Amino acid sequence: MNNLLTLPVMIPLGFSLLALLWPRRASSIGILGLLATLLASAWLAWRVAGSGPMLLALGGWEPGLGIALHADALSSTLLLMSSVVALAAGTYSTGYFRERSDRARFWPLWLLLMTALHALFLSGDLFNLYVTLELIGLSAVALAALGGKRKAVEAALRYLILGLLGSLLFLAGVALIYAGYGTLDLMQLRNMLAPEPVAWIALTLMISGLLLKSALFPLHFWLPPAHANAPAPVSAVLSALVVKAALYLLLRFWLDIFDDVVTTFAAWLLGSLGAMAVLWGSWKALRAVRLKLLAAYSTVAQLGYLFLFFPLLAALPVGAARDTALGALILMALTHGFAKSALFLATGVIQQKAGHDRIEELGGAARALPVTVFTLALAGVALIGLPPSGTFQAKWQLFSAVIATGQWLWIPVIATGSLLAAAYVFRILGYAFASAEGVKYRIADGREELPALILAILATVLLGFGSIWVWEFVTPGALAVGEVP
Amino acid sequence: MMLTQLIFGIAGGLLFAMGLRSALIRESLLARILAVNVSGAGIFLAFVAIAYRGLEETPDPVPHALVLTGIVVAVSATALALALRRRLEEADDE
Amino acid sequence: MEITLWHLLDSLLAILLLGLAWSALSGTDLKRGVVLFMAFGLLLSLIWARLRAPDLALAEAAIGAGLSGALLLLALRDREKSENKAGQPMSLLRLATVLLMLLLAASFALAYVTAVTSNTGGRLAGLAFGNLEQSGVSNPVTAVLLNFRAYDTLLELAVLLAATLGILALGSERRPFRRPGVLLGALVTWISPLLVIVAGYLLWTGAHAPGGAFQAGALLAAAIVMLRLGGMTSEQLPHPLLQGWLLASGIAAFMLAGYLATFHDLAFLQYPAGWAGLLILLIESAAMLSIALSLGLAYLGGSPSGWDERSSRGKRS
Amino acid sequence: MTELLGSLFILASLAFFAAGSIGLLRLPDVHARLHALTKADNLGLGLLVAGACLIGGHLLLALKLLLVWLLVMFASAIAANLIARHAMKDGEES
Repeated sequence: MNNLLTLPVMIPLGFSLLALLWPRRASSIGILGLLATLLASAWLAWRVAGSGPMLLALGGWEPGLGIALHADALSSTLLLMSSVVALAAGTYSTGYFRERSDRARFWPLWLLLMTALHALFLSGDLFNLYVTLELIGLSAVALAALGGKRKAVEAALRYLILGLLGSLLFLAGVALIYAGYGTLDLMQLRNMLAPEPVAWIALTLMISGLLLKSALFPLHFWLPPAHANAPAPVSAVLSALVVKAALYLLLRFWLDIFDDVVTTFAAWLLGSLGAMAVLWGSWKALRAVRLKLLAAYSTVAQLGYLFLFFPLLAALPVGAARDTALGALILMALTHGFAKSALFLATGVIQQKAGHDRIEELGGAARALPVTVFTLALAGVALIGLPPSGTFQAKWQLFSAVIATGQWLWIPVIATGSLLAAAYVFRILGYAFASAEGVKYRIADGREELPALILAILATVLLGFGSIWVWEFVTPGALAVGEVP
Repeated sequence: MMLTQLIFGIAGGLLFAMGLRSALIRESLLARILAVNVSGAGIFLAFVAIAYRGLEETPDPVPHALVLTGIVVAVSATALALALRRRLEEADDE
Repeated sequence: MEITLWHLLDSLLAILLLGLAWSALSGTDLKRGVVLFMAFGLLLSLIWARLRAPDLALAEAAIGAGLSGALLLLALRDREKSENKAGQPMSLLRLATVLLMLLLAASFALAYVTAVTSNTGGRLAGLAFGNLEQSGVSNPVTAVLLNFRAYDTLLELAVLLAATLGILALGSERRPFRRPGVLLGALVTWISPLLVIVAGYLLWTGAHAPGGAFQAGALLAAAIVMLRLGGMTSEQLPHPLLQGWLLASGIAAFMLAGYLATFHDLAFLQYPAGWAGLLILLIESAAMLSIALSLGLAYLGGSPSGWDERSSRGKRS
Repeated sequence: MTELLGSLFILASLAFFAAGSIGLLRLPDVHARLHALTKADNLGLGLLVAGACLIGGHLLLALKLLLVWLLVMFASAIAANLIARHAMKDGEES
């Protein structure tokens, strides 16, 4: 019995209840819960690496009537990333939220968000995916509005309404699939779906909903205000994990479940939108006045890179080259997840110590907060794609794929995007190293600065030098849900 | 196939699109919250129409359960949205 | 395909529903919009009854029209900056959005019609009815909700909890209403206990007839709404610590029942043979309490008195 | 025979509902509208319940339906009173 599969979902859910019941101990309960979740996720990844994809029919009912959970290399990798980021950002939050009542509000919602993300990564049922999308949406909105500042609440409400519209588009697709194919189970659908109007329209509706949620240009407009006004640990998770959840589903649908339904034209459409996102997001990031806004626009750009892979994957024949490109896509998503959460946490430290996050007034920061500025630099390395970061490896493979498929069009986009990224990262560092008195020296304790540093090191060093490990784990059976015995 | 399924399915599609449009173009937050609810109701209607199998036959219970779940999710989202809207108004006065 | 009187009724209901939705969404008068939306919900509940979905008819009347309506009516008291703006874009743009809307509806309808005509099978109905006997209940909808797709329901309770915690984190409750006059007071004192009884009945009967935890929970929440209208303050609710337990109870019961089976080498959420009926009733009772308090607190509009003091020692023992 | 009688009751109830609705639409002020609506609809519902009892032909069912009628009358009487009082306070004409 593979009941292990339920643990990454049920541990955070259970600990969320405990944090609700013992608000005075919320932080300790939360950290303990995240540690346990990390252990369960690591165990699951290890099992998947050792013996292949896993499946659990919940309630003992055959999938179709019941709901199945499954884990393959892709989902367990993301599970692991989300557990690590959540633990780091959670640790940081204990220093960020000084009031006990703030922590009591934060932790149950935080753990519910983790429940939702992990449920999404493991779910094998279309309607269940809708429920997890809504759980992600509502808990993320509630977290983004914590603190109750007007701007944060306004952005959260807009985020909520757009998120609901995205879920509704998704649900409309689910209804059509159920009408046409009579099942909601992904594995069954995978073998039933055929290129015909019902599948096309349903897929278009679901993909539109997911694009809205993953903030692909021009549907990105809600992201910067929501991510830039939320509390720092929440921003980190919104940028690193929540948009990735929608992206994960997109990948799963595009490459796995609806493999026979998607068209090359649609892949090119996504690629072009991705290209525009890279240029527009990087440009806005360069022009941003506040550090948090810069980080948010940089998310828009970095998500764009991921969509560049779609036309390339469509053009590459099944085989080693395609697997490598897929591995690069996943590596890039992972690196961005770690680097962006590090950037947001470091920004949070600066914002709390300096009282603001205006880039042009960051002078003196390097002397006052050396560890945090070092973190910013490391995260910057990963965002630009300099060696040895994981992004460097991924972009290298992106170039190889472009050359292999002859889609030269993307080269100037990637080059411009990287240059702009270098410009905005060096703009931050330039001001931070200036010797003005903008940021006064304050003591920051370890739990505030270290989580961000660890995440940045993961992004630049570990995923860079260890990228071969990611490739080996991810590529041969990344999307192997259908082959579960 | 039955005409009843068709009538309510198409009505559901119209409601879905109508709600989506209003949610995107209206300025008033309350109107947008209403619109999201109407849009969701349209999809629910399509679901229940799929389940319908005639006057004499027991309908398919699965879509009914899904819609029941959907209704509860919708009211949760509505309640949270209204609370945020109220908080927004209070923050105005600060 | 012959056309009967039923189809005439169906068309009438559909047109009425569309008309109500259109007028609820297109006017600029928000109050009117909310009232029309409540009428929309009631009509929808009639349509559920027509489509032989009595469980949904109950839920829609209680939750979709009833509680959502109560929440929306209360929200009308809050001013909104953008409220007075016309909210309608220029005529050309407006036409474009209408066309887009029709395009969306048409493609949905096209796919729907193709799907329903090409797949005339029972979909999952056959499987669900075939396994009904092992599910522990005889109401097929309850069997799907609490057994076949119990995991959905578990996560749905988590959605409700997330929304409730989000509301509680935003600030304190609305000011309570004034004590009502004699008549409304009488209504409250008569109706509230009746609502509690009917909720218990719906919970019990959900195993074999329309009803269940959600409808029952909504009715209990309606009792809270009635009492609130009768001037109840949040001090009269259970102690805040107990409220926490009540909110958690639905999910907790589900998880305990879910893992109970794993000790017998069964899958998560698989009920041991012969225990399904009892476990479902227990889960539903706990879920009903969670749902009722969640929706009730949503009507209060924020954290009840004493909620935030739970995290600090000593106060309000 | 009872079914025919039941149908007659239901048909009669429709007339009352129609009258109530026309009153709601046509009458000049709040009080008159309330008068038309509550009086006619309560009676209409009573007839409907009587008709349904006859057709249903089951004592327990009849009791439940009777309870429904009583509850609706109770609630609508009080609601009507509240609306009327509110309208009087506002001195509203429309």
